[in-house]
Amino acid sequence: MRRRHFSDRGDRILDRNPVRVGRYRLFTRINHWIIAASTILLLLSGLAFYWPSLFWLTALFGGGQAARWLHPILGLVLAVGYLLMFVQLVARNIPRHDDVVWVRHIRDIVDQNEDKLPTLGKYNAGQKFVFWAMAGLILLLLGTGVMIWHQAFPDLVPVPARRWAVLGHSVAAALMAMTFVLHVYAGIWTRGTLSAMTRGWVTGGWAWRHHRKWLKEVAGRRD
Amino acid sequence: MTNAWTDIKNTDLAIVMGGNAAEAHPCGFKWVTEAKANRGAKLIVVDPRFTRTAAVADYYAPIRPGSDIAFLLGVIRWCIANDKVQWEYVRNYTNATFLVREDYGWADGLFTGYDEEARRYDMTSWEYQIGEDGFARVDPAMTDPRCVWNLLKAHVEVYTPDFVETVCGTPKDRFLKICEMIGTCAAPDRVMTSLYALGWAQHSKGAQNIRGMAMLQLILGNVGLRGGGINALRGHSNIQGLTDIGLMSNLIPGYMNLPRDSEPDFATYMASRAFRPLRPGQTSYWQNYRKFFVSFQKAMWGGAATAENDWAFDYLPKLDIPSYDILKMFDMMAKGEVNLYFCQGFNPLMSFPNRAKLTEGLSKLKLLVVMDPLQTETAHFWENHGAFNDVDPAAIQTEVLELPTTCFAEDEGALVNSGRWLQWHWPAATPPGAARGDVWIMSSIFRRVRALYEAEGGAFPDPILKLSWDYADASEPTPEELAKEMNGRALTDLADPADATQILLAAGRQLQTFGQLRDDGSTMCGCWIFSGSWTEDGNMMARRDNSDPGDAGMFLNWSFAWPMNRRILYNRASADLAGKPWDPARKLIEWDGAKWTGYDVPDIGVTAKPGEVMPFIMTNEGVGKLFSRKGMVDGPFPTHMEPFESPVENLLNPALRGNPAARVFPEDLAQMATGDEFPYVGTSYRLTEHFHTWTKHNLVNAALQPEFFVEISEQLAAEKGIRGGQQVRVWSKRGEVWAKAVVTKRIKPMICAGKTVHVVGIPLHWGFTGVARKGWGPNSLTPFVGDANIQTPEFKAFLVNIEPVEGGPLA
Amino acid sequence: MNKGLSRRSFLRLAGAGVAGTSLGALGFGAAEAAEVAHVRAFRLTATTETRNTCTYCSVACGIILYAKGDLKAGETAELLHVEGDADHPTNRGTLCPKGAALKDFALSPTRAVKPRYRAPGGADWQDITWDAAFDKIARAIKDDRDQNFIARNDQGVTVNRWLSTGFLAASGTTNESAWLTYKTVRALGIVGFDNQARV
Amino acid sequence: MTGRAPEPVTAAANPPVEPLEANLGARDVVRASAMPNLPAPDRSLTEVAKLIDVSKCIGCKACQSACAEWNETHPEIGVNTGVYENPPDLSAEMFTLMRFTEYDNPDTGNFEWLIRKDGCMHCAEPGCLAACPAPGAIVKYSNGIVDFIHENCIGCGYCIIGCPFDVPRISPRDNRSYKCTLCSDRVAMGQGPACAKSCPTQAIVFGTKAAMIEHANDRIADLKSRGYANAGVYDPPGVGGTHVIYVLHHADQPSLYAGLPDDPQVAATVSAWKGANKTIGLAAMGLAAAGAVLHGLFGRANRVSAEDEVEAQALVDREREGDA
Repeated sequence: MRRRHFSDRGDRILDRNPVRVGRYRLFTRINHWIIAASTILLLLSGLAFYWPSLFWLTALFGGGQAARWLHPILGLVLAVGYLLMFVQLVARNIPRHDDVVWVRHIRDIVDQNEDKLPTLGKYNAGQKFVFWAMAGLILLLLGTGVMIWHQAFPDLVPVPARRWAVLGHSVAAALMAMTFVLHVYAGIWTRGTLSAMTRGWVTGGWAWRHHRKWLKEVAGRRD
Repeated sequence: MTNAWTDIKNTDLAIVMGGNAAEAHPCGFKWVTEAKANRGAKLIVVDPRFTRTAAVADYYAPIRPGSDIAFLLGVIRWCIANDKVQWEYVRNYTNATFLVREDYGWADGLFTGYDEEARRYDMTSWEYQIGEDGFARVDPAMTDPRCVWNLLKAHVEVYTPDFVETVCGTPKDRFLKICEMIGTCAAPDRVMTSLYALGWAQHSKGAQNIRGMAMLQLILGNVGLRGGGINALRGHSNIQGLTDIGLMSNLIPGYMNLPRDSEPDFATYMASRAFRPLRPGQTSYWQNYRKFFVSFQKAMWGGAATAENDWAFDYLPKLDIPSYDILKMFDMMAKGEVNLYFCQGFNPLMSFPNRAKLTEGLSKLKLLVVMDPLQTETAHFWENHGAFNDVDPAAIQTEVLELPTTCFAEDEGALVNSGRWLQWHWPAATPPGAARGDVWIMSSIFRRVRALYEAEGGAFPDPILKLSWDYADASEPTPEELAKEMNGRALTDLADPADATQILLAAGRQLQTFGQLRDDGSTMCGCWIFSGSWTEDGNMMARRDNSDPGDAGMFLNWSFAWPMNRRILYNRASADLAGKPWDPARKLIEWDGAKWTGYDVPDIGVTAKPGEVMPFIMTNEGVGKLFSRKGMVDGPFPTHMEPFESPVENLLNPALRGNPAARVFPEDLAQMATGDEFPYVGTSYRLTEHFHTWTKHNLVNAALQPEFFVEISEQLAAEKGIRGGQQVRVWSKRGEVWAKAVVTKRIKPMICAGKTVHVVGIPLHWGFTGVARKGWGPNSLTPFVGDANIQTPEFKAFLVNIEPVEGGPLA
Repeated sequence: MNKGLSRRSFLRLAGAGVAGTSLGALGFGAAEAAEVAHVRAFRLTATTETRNTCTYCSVACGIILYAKGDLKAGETAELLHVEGDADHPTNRGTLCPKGAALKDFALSPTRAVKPRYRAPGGADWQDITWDAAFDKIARAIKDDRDQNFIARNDQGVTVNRWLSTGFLAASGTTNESAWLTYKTVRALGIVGFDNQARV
Repeated sequence: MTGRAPEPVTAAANPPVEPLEANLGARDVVRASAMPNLPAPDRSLTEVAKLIDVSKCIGCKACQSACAEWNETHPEIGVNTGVYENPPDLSAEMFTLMRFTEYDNPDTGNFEWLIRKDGCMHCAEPGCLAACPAPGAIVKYSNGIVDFIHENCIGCGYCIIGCPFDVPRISPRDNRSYKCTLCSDRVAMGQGPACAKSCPTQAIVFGTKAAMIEHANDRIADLKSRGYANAGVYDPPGVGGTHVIYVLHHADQPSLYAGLPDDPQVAATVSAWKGANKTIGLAAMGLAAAGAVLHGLFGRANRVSAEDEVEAQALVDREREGDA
């Protein structure tokens, strides 16, 4: 068996005419959407605590008290979900030299001159950024969140530490929200991406255009 | 209290010694705070522990438990040596000038007349020189070496500051600073008040501790004045009332006494009681004893008390010993000599010393009847609660009845406070469950007993069958009926002795004052000192006019104070010999040329001329007693005595142990320890969060102080390896307890007679019933001995040992 | 009487101004009305007040008992609250930590609420009626007194005392019940009689 | 209703039993948590204050007892941990607590037992209110009382984070935050707080803030005459002053008294969190979202072209064949 560099084990050429490439298996997709859902709910409830005029969002959860106890539980769901995701995706998200070149040409991406860029494996540097940013921010949010999770850990850390924690939590949350926007927008702007997480496959053209090395490796694989 | 709570605001200096007013009487202590805030008064605290009273004191000094007499006599010595004496007061208002018999004396810690075998003094020599006129001889110049003043000077000579430091452990500089502060109050316009409680009383020489302060107050001229006096801060809400009504072994209401075996008939009984004055022209109020007594007998037995049967004199029991107080009764119980015992709102198992002996006694009863609003340890003494009450129920044959009673919120009547105010209260709540009032319970029991005697006859039934029971509802007399009975009323029309045609009080009318009592059976009165409390004008105890003319703190129209609504006892002494107030700013009463007027009810005949009748009308002398003559069984002056259990010997006489005149039962003496076996001084006390063993039944107070603890110094803790919050075992020769340790800077080791003395503080609020955590009281440890005069147990100074414990009963 | 006040009254806090934020302007709408800003309804409204004296120490603070129901009117009354009487000259409304919690004393879970009997050697209480308890006590008194009453001492002096039964009286009780207790105890010839004056 | 309750002037009065209209309510709220643009009330009550004179305090805990009784809380029956503090700390069932400090005064050689009643200080600039995310869960009335409206409380614990005095506590029973209300219900009826009414030595007094400052100055003069040169009032400016103020014998060292903050402020972290961070964070999020939306609307989507598909198919075919 050839060593894989740019693809994951489950990635498959599903059809050759037209080409459809399996990108995410069902488990990964469910995992993703759990993360997505918990992130959205966390954002909504978090924003309610964060900004007074959004407090009405707590009504979505059955009121302030419910939002308050749900938020950290959702946080745990997100953290566990992301941990699973992390294990699945980390290998293809290790930064490589290509990523540096890619980032240097970030304008060309926006201008859709992808020909000027190096061909890529399963993920581009932007995706890898989202992956690592999310990982770091979730870790930070988890840590600080536990410190201010009063109901479960009322006396875990002294009040001054909690003050730092709540500040860190809110900064991290804002950054995560922005990362989230970036991720969602990139997924929409880059047409053809969404199906990877909905149906699990992308078209060959999409793969050719954005992740040619990945496509090449998947196509060449016999395992 | 000679004075009232509200009067404390008038003081210049409050000394809290032998008590802990801020913790035990916070709302009364308020008036010390007021005096401090409003007139710059100072507060001194002398206590083995730095208490919460000390926390707000201007000056604090430590003292070894049980050494107060040395301290007080040291202050008296200092005052005399430094001319801090209110001379005019001392000369005129005390017995300083009285000459004492030549054969009176003191040596080696003992007064003349001591019988070691009997542990008793023959008091014959403690007497004045009586002149041929029958009056005591006096020397107004106070030069005669036999005058009380010179005897006192000689008596206190040994109590130098060094002696005080050696005995009391009080640093000399602190002692001298306190002497100076106290000394300022010898000035006629400066007044000190003494606030004390069981910290002085609960010693084998408790009464002498208090006398020490009373003498000091007389020397400073502070008795009878606003902001002065000698103030016993009494514990229970109606302890004063129960004492007034004589619910003690030897008392008859109004501080009269039961007859003794040596007084077989009424005439003999009266002969030794109607005290005649010892100085010409004086008013010894006890000359009226016969009126009080006959009226009392009429209240008890009505028509059955007649002149012919000496007013039913024989219906009263006689005493063969001074008293069958509770210590004596429990001693008899332990010997199997008691069959029935009633505890009405009293929890002796947690209140009296040597709990093991108490349990033994209760276990030998046939029947124990407990009437209480709470489930007391006494009622449950037969229950096994592990280490907390380690008994075998099967081995205890005592029958027990637990009868639920009402509490304050559900009953009506009067309580007498420490300042002798009789205050009426009204019920607000329905009693819980089957709880009933004490009056109904006692009536029900008595009426059943009476019915049995009616039906069956029996031992001397007359006092039972003929007991006056003149109530509308015989099954439950009303508070109003009972209060009126105590106040007294005319049984026949009372004619004016000066003019027989004038009726002073018609038959059936309530007495206005005890001055209307007669000794011919024409008046009845349950408690003469309460006369005036429920008159024809109604219930004086329910009065609620809180106006205070002159801002004097007297409140004469608020409730009723005995005697005669007087708020400060001996208030005649607030004015000089001519009747002018010592301090015009502190006017209480003054002579206006024809009569006494002022803010308080004069404690003297309203028209008794100044200079003729002396201020202390309850004494035979008419003056305050520096030398107590035959009033105290353990000496006419206080003298330093060690506690029965003491880490040091009596420096005056190493052969003496405890109070040489105190009654101590042989079995108990055998259980007294020495400092070699038990090196640390235990002392018991109350905490402000709790009231005795009551409030541990109360959720809030149980939360404020949940668990039994003992307090020790950091030094003792280090020596013993005890950490704060750790479990310790404390034991004495009589028992052991387990407690949490509170290690504190508030208790510091003292050096006494060259030895380091450590104090172990043991609060008294826990037991094995209630809602707080189970614990013990100091009474598991304390010795079974009481004061020589009043039988208050020696709870404040005893010997213990202490050790840290892992995994004890509290773990 | 206003029974409504015995419950919490909810007063709406005006929601105006809440919408004036940037996101509010973006059309997320006025915040859900922050519904209440209220002060707890006053607990003592429409209760019965009764003057009483603290049952603990001898300062004898004036207290006011607040009850639901009026005992004087023959109603069942339940103690709700106890507070110091500001008119009282001694305490002027103040109370110590015991006095302030007097209600919890009256309502203690470990109050004695029914007569109970413990038989010799018994391990448990048994319920007993008042009548049966009194009969037992009266019989015990009669028998013991008849057996142990001392009419005369060794010298032949009439002493009329009864030593084998003792009585401890309550210094938390009223003068009036103390007087009735005194009468009955002394009439029986009991001298083993005492109260808490020594402790 | 038989009339309007008066404004309270002192703690020493007997509570009314007749129905009176409360003299404190929603219309007196000047600030409320998470409601930044509250309209100003149409009347302004006199500022009140509770003065705690530490030098008069005997540590009897009557205030704790009266507080529990009035507020019908049930402090736990704990254990003795070697100190007098019981319950061991403030809790949702114990709004006030005596804290005891044993102090050997190095200047005088005297031992001092410093006893301080701890509890809500009713800050003019309440950190709890600033931190609270629930609209109307914490309000400040024009008389200075800071009160928790439990119906609005979500139990997040941010008030604990915001408080410079470590006072609020979340109840494990109902997950709502509790603290001293300064007996707002009593004040509304013209009464002083239960603790002040009960305080045996009147170490706790209650009245208008001006009167309390005046009273404090009298007390300070008395203390100075007794040798406490540094006696003073504790009304910390860092939180805009408080409506619970202390008289301290050692006002130069507040932290002697069981860690009373020497110079309490709403913590910089809390200010940052509730201030710049909130604005910047939301702005950044908003900009990101708005940017994405705008770019989405006006930008050209990155689409896969038909050539891409062809190339892909060619590549796959090539790879597969190459292997074969």
